[in-house]
Amino acid sequence: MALTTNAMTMDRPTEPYGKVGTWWFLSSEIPTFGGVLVAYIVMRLGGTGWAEASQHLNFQIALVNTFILLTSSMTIVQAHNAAQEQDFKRTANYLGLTVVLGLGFLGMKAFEYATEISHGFLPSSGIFWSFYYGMTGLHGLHVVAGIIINLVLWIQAAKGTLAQHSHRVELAGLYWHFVDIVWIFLFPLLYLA
Amino acid sequence: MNEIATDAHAHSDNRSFVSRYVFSTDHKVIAKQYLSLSLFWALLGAGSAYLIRWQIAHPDTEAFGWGYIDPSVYNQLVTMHGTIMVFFVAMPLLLAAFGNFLIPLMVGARDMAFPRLNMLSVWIFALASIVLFASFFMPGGAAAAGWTGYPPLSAKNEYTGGGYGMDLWLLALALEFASFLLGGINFLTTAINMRAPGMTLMRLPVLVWMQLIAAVVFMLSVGPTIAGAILLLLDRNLGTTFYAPDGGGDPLLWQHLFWFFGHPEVYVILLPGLGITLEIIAVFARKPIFAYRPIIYASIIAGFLSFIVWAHHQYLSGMDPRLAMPFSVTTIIISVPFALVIFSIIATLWRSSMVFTTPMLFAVGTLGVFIFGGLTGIFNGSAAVDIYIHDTYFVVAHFHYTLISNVFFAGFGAIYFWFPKMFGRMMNETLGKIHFWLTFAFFNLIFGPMHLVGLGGMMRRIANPTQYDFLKPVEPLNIFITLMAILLILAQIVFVINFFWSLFAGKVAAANPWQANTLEWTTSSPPPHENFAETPVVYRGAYEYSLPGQSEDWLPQNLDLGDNAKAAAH
Amino acid sequence: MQSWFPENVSTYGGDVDGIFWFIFYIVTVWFFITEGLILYFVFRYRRKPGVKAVYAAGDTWAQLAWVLVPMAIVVVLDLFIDVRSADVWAKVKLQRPNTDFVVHGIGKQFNWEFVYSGVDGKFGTDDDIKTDNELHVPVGKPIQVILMSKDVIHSFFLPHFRLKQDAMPGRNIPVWFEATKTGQFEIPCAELCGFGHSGMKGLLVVHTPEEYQKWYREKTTGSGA
Amino acid sequence: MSNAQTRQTLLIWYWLMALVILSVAASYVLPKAEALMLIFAVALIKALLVARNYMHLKHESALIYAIVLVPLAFVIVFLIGMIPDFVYHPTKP
Repeated sequence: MALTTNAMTMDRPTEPYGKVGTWWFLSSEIPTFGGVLVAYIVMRLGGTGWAEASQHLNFQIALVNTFILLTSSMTIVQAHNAAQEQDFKRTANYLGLTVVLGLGFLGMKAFEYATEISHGFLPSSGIFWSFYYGMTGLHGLHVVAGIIINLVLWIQAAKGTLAQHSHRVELAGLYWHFVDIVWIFLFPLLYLA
Repeated sequence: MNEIATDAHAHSDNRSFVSRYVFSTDHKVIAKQYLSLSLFWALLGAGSAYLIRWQIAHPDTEAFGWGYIDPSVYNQLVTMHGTIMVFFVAMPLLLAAFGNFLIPLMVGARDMAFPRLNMLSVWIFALASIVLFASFFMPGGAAAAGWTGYPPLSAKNEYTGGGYGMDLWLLALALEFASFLLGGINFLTTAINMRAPGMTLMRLPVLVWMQLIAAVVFMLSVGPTIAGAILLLLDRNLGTTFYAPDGGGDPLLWQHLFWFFGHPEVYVILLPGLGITLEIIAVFARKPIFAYRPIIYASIIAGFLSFIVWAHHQYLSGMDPRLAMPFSVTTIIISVPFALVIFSIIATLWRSSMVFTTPMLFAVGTLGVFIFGGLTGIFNGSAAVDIYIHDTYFVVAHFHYTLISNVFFAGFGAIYFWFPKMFGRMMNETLGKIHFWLTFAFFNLIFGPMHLVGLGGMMRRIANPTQYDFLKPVEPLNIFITLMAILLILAQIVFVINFFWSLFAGKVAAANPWQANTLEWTTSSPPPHENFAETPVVYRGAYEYSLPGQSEDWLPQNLDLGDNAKAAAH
Repeated sequence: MQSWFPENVSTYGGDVDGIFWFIFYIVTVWFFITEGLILYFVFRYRRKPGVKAVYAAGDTWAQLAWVLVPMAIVVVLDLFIDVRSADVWAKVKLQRPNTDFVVHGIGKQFNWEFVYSGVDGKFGTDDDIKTDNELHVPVGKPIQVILMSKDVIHSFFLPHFRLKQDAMPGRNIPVWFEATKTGQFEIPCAELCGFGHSGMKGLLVVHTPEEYQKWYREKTTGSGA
Repeated sequence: MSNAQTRQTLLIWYWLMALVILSVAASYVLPKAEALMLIFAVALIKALLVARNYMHLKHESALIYAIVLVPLAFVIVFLIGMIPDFVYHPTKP
């Protein structure tokens, strides 16, 4: 009994496991994208012809995609807000909206790839295009994974089974925001610079 | 949730065979799955080592039990030997098997934080194993670009003569890394958030700390290599030019992406090995680990430093030569925290009361061998000496001394030490001691002379040293080393016999056969499904051996002595 | 033990060997101190009936000094090694002497191709001299080799000169050496470059200046004819 | 309270949208170098907004901060180590 002093529990963090685990996962994702971004930056700074190649990208599509992804970040926060209030109907709606926005992003991206390929810009067309397809492809895979997660949660919310583990919305949100942040840097690096 | 858990305890375990042994979420079963996979791979790794050594000693003759070794097959063997030993033996054995088994037991948790994630990670690893195994049978054979897979050699099939073997190799690595990422998340969350009451960070067994640091180092370093592997796959299959200089890429990019992880990886393997050594030495020296806190701080510092030394693998790669100096300084400075750890272990032995059981022999063996490996590392770290010894057998001998000390010696020590806890039976001591002395002798007879071969200038990965006049003086050594290597492999038969015999017929183990303090020994051998009948409460650090004023020379972490004694044992 | 190295025939080879031996003596002392202590403790402090181990957890500065002081010595020696090896590294890799003797060394699967600029002193012209796997140089003159690669990474290794440098496709990497002795020396490849890696062997022929001039004239007239 | 949260979420969203427009406008109006500086500063601000508000970093403990900041520090170390080889490369023809 006398042992339940401060010293006994002192340095055990109070965060839920899931949240800490998700953050650890993101911490390993940071160097993954960081490594490629760093490679892109240094090779672009030391290379030639990158800016000209980037002129061929469709800047409008990317701009719309930026708006889409930022908005989807907002909607998943709203889903989390709703889940905290145990309003699972609203949670489902916002999650559904997030999924739709994510699919919209992928659709636009697919259209963008198609136009570029039809103009003859393939992954093999040079180092800029290698990085363009490599980085957006890697990011796109993360978007796909995020959509699947959000979709599962949406189904659970719609079926009403989300109530026991509503914190999962927050975890999915953390991942989704991370994917969003990656895009926040990819957009200027590829399209604006 | 709690109700279900206590229910499972009250009644007999009624899970089906499949959910108990195959798709199990129990960290102990998962640990055994990792253990068996890594031992399986160790067989293949040893087989490849035998063929490599045969070819070096008797080039272009028929290897006993195999036949003629084609030069391209030789390159595949070299590549797969490195890949298997580092990624499919050392990591699953030291990290996954013992980390999984011991972290929850040592911190007093019922299981990992995310048991299903844990199961996923072992099955991803199994998938990686299948992919890597399948790569042997691809047309053109397995990957043949060295375990470092430097492009352009690895980027185009026409350079190696290989085919899908290389793609599968990359895929297997990516899957393996994904598996260990999930494992790492589990380790970290479990050890930080699921500690039993009273188990403060500074009361954690040092092995848990080492596993934690290793997991952090792994998770924060592996990303660039995963990305690099994906880029290499794209280069190979979609025609991108990340590593192709004629398309604006740069082969050096891969080396940076790879070694940014590749060097920390060394510490990922090394730290758990040191942790195991420390655990075993404390128990059998009957003495607290000398300088517990400084050891942990030093290991954390070493973990950090390991991120800023990666380019020492690239001194001669065409990297900017000015970079070699700062990286040489950081590389040699990393010896400082390890010096502290080593000195502390030696200080632990001072005025101790040592019992030389098999695990203790292996632990002291690790220490002795690792010191040698650490000291030869200074030569490699010095950029100037590296000009001559880079890519020679001196380097090969060095990293076998550091890594094998941790995989072979610490790994075997851990198996002998925790075997009773894992399987409920003791291993045979006589066979164990024979195994140790044979292993220790042959190991040193292989890799000691190998340094001299390296000083003679013999390059790594050459299939036929007899083609070179300047290597004539080392030929007798090569033949001797090969003979010793074969004997070392044969000596492991003693272990295999001991392992399987003990598994079924060994002496039944008590809960705490070694009279050790840490929490895993407070539960039965083997522990029940949820580890502890009730959550243990921790009153002290893990190494209160030979505490003055106690009648016993050990004091379990969870033993309540009452208030007065608590003040004494801080 | 000196005999384990191949004979040194370059101007800076002695420095590389010197730093090796410098480190060798330091680590040998450490080796005997640490392993000796372990051996001594192993025999001295075995379990004896009635003798308990000493409870020393290293939690006071007085105790910690036993590991901190040796550690401080390690730091000092490390820095010492760093400084000395930086000097040698700079001598071999950074401070390349000016020389008019420049050769291109081009690695390809699986041999070395060496290109001399010929009479006009320019590379890429018709009078370039190309040799396969043979590098001819005069003794006592700084030689600069610019390493290139046509396919994969190779490594230009001169064991007798204590020189090694990777040839990286897409980069032209200069290295230098100066022979102190005439003779024939092997040029192995030290970086895995494919199934023929082991047989990728060139020959470095160090001539006296007169012999070299003779060889060079034969080559120039030979290529002109 | 729920309204306050929603309002806050939307407010951040407005800011994000505005910042995107700002950086796009900058790329048209400003000279190249200044535009790039502004664009990357804005990207950083956007990332911070998302991380601090949407990912609740501003309410998190030191542990979570460490989990995020340490890998970022290593990425910067990686960048520094790569610059001499790829940005200044005297060995490239």
